[in-house]
Amino acid sequence: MNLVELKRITIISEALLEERLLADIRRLGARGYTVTEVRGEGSRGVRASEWEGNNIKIETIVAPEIALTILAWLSERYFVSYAVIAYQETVEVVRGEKYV
Amino acid sequence: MNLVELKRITIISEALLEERLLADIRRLGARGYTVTEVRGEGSRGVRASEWEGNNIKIETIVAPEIALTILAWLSERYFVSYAVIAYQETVEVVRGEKYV
Amino acid sequence: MNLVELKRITIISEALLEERLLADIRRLGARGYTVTEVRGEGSRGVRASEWEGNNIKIETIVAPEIALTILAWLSERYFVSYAVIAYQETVEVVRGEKYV
Amino acid sequence: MQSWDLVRANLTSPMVLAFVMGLLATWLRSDLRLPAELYTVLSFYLLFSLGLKGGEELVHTPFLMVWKPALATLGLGVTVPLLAYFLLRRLGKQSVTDAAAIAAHYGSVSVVTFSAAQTMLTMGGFKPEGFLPALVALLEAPAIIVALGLARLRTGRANGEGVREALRDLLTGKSIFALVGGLLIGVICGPEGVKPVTVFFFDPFKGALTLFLLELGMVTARRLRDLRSASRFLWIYAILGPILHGSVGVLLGTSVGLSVGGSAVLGSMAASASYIAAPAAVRVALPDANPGYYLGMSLGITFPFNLTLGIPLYAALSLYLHGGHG
Amino acid sequence: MQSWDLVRANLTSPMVLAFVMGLLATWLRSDLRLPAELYTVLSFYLLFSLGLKGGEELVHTPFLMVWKPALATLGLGVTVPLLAYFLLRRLGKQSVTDAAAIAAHYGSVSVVTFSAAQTMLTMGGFKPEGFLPALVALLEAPAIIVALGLARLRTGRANGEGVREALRDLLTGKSIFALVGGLLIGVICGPEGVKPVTVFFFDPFKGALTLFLLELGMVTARRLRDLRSASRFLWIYAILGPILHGSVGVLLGTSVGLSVGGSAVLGSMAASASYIAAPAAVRVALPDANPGYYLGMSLGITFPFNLTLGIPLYAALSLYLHGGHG
Amino acid sequence: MQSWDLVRANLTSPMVLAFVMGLLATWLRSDLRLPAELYTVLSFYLLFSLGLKGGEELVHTPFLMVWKPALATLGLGVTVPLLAYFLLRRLGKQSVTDAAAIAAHYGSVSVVTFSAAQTMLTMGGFKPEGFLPALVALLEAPAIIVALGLARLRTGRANGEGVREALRDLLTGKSIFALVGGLLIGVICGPEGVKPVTVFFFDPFKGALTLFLLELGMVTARRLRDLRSASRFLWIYAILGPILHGSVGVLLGTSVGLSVGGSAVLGSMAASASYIAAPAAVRVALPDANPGYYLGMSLGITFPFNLTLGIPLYAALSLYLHGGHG
Ligand SMILES: Nc1ncnc2c1ncn2[C@@H]1O[C@H](COP(=O)(O)O)[C@@H](O)[C@H]1O
Ligand SMILES: Nc1ncnc2c1ncn2[C@@H]1O[C@H](COP(=O)(O)O)[C@@H](O)[C@H]1O
Ligand SMILES: Nc1ncnc2c1ncn2[C@@H]1O[C@H](COP(=O)(O)O)[C@@H](O)[C@H]1O
Ligand code: NA
Ligand code: NA
Ligand code: NA
Repeated sequence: MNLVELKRITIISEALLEERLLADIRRLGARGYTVTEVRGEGSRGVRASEWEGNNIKIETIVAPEIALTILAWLSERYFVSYAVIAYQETVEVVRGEKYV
Repeated sequence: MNLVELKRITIISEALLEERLLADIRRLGARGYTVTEVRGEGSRGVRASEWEGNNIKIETIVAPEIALTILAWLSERYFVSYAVIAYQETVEVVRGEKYV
Repeated sequence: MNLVELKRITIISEALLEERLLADIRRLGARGYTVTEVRGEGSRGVRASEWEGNNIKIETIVAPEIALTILAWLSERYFVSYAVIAYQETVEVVRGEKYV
Repeated sequence: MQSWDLVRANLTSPMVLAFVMGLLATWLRSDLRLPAELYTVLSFYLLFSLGLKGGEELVHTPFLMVWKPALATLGLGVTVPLLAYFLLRRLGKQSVTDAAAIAAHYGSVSVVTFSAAQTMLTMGGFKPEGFLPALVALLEAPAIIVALGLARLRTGRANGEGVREALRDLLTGKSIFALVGGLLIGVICGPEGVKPVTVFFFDPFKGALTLFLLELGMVTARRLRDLRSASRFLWIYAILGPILHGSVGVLLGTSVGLSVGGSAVLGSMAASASYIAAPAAVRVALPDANPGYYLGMSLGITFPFNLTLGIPLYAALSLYLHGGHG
Repeated sequence: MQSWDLVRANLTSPMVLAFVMGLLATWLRSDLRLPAELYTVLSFYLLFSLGLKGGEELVHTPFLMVWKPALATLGLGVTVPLLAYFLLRRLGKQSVTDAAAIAAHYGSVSVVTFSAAQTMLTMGGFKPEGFLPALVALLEAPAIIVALGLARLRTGRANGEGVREALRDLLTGKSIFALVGGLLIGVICGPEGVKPVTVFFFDPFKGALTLFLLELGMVTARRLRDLRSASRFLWIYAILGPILHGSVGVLLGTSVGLSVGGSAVLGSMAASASYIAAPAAVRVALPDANPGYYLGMSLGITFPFNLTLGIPLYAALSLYLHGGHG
Repeated sequence: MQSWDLVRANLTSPMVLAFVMGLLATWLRSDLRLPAELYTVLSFYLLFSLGLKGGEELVHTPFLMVWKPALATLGLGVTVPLLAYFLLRRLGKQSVTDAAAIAAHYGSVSVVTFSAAQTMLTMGGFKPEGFLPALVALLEAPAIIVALGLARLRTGRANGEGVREALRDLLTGKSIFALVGGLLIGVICGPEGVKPVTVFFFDPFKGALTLFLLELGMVTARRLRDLRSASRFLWIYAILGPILHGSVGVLLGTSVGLSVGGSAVLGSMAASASYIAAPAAVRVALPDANPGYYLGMSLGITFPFNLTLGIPLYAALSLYLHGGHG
């Protein structure tokens, strides 16, 4: 078994942005992603849906360079107007080659 | 884009404690949180709800000092009587200033 | 309060495998686990359920040696035929002794 | 014999059979699952519908008919937990916290047992009084308050903060809220106002209860496992306790003038153990009590016992006390 | 007086009371929760059933009867957002983006307000024309398009890409899709074809609406908080706006020959503010507009106002304009 | 011509149109979504209700009338997968695992196709025998067992452990469990006992089926994409296969004395391909078979084909074999 060090990006955002965010991360090089329905509160707390706190969490495992590209894009494109938070971590992935 | 190193705390507990836990972490300095509905089993496995395994996962991103305060409080206040587990990790957050 | 460094394994797989995977990780030494319903897409994308993208995420906190055993077993047993991804991270767990 | 007929009718009703099917689904490890969301929706639906029906009937019930049964119900809510606590401490040698926790459950009421009793008695030809759902609302909270108070008196453990929180949560708790909300709407709207929504809230009630019992069967089967470590006394109390409390309920009901059906249903209420409101309150106020005991007993043993044999038993007793006739 | 009767009948209907119960559940911090999935299912059910019923009735409505009300509806969809935008800018001193965002909501339509109006008028003896759901489908989109267009004209901020995306999403949006899908199926199947499914889609409608309003009450209470930072003008507009738009709607409906009930429902549609289609479109096309304002106003104030006092008001006006008789 | 009438009636039924609406929702990229929980609840509801109805009718069906059709059904469960496997291997040049996997699906049965067939035949005036749901329960498992056995014989790949697990899961699988559970409850309660729950389980059935088909339409549209990489033979088999298997079913049904409706429904059952039980079993026992093929074929092509053209075709054949009359 080989473990490869990769980055896991986590994006938490209002549910409305899901399709857009997925399209963006795919375009920027992600080969897969996982979405979880979550709810939460933050500093802004605005949400354009009847259901307050109805968020999604997107996780994607990518190579470190791609991680930086994605985070930079998110920061520039979404952070001003939307309720979005994003961070990265290092993970050791089984058969990690296939995600690069 | 600037990435800031912060701590992400994860708390998994029986669903009943949600409101209390959120009030506590807010009081101790967290500026936001994200909740996911999960299910699980552990060493004790007791649960005071018809639906066994009906847990919640609370994630909050905070400064390292606050992380320690929160973990200490949880350990003292909840670990004896309730089904709770908690851990922290280091994450690199986009525009991390706003969570501190 | 004492924090213990342990490994958190995350497994994302088609929902069909849940029972099997849980039985396996328990047999290999995990003392608890948490399951989240998620959805996602990957490189293969095949899924033997009407509901495409209906996945589960299993998280388990274990000692480092056990983490390696589990990851090796997953890699050998499931990676060829099923839609599975797995990775590990280091986490600092409150009262971590009880998970070892 | 009439009470055997009731048992048989009971055991071959879709409701009880659906419950058994749920048990089997878990025991045979079927992958049949009904979503937790359905459980939430159905339990709200049942409570709200019950309240609505009760409220609508309460409108044209003279107050004189209601006040005695209401007092009797409050009496049950105080007596039963004291009785249970006493027996669990003396005969059962349980700790204060566990005894109080279990007493809270047996003093309070299970709405599904109530619904099943009401449905079965009606189907058996002994229609209970229409205002009974209002009594359910009265029976839910007092026992929990009494039991938590007891625990607080005897130990310092049920700490003030926890008890206060638990009580506040209790009175706005989802089951009381749904039931009382329905009741008030029923009272305000009256039979005429409620008519447009009867197709939705009244007609499918028995079917919805059947589906709910199926799901509850699956939940119950899983809960039974928690009793592994319980003493034999607790197993026994989970069956003899209900018979005792139920008999007190039937007696009291009969003595305040309720009909055969009404007394049997009041008995079933007294016999039943809460598994929604009480566990939530107890978990908060008495965190050291073992949930495996109180939930395992009330959901794993007492509920199925009442559903199958208990209700016909209380009906037979009520029939006997009323001189053998409806 | 007849309109007071309407108000009273309205305020004591299970629908309105369920909404109030939902508000209270949140305000009293009850732990009563209904799953978001129920909300999704019920809102689809209501829209689809409405469409189906409307489609079935449209089949035997002569085209001559429909075209004028249809034009009037389109007229409302263009006039109301322009009017609202103008007032919000001039009198309200709102920014271009906020004014356009709010105008989009008030120009569009709330399907639940529509359903409530239709149900209440029918129960009050003024059955509206059967084809009105088709008009709802016509009223949903135009105002949003007009308002986004306005914002684009006045600033560069509603950038082309966003607006285009929002419009594409709008026309295949879930509420239009469900309503128009139901309409088409109703038209194709006709009354005979639809008959086997009426037990499911028509009979429980009012009950399902009641349950939905209960859930919406909980959502509304949470939304009201978002208005804390809004100027007083917005609070006022959230009540006077609907009265103004509603009156225009009743007038227009009467003038194109709709019945008392039909005109009152068209008025309620005009008075209502969208909280499903509009927020989604506006969030995408005008991300800088404050959702706290547009959602807080439409869901937190205007919706409850219309549900309780607005609908009887438009009904009274319609009755007056029709010479006081049905 | 009578069979054209059936096709037309079929294509303009709310059920088929709702399915088409679901397809369109996905193809037009609407954001209409119905929660997966609804899908779970509805599929349980349909299976359980079918079983209950079948059980209730089975009570007063003489055993003599049932045993021949039951044997015929078991015969279909063995013959169809063998036939399908043979054709897929010889003409289709498929791998052993893929051929066995697909054969398992076509040999088993789709309960929704069955329900649709039963509903449509009843609406067309050819009420099928009431005990048919019992046959559905008989047809579900055997084909899967036969196909997995075949794969095990021909390769070592379907390893013993996997096959054994798959079989155990199969017999307690959710669809068999729900259907057989309903059947048994129906048999035990009988028509009288079931009566209180008919409002819930029988009356809304067609409407619930319509809603389920809408949701299934959305799922189907997504599944079709998986067939991109499939050979042309598989596309063709997904249409000609059902016609072949369906004809065998109609013939067999007619020869064992089923009515026009009954034979047509048995034909539809034979023609249908499982997409709940079979995929779960096959995925576990034959992990190397391509789910894109077996699910894409059964859900993406065969199901819509049967729903629209297949059922009328088998009905026409049945009518012809019965001498043109009901
Ligand atoms: N400090 C935090 N920790 C965890 N999740 C957060 C935090 N802050 C915000 N979030 C999540 O991000 C969403 C949007 O945050 P905001 O834009 O600050 O309203 C919230 O609804 C939360 O789910
Ligand atoms: N080792 C573990 N790894 C992941 N989750 C765990 C672990 N142990 C416990 N949990 C989660 O924490 C909850 C409470 O654990 P316990 O108090 O041990 O019953 C469980 O239901 C699981 O969801
Ligand atoms: N790069 C990735 N990042 C996050 N999740 C992934 C990634 N690749 C695959 N997944 C998840 O793993 C599941 C199976 O992946 P696959 O076997 O590649 O189809 C997907 O449905 C996703 O939920
Ligand atoms: Na009791
Ligand atoms: Na409007
Ligand atoms: Na078949």
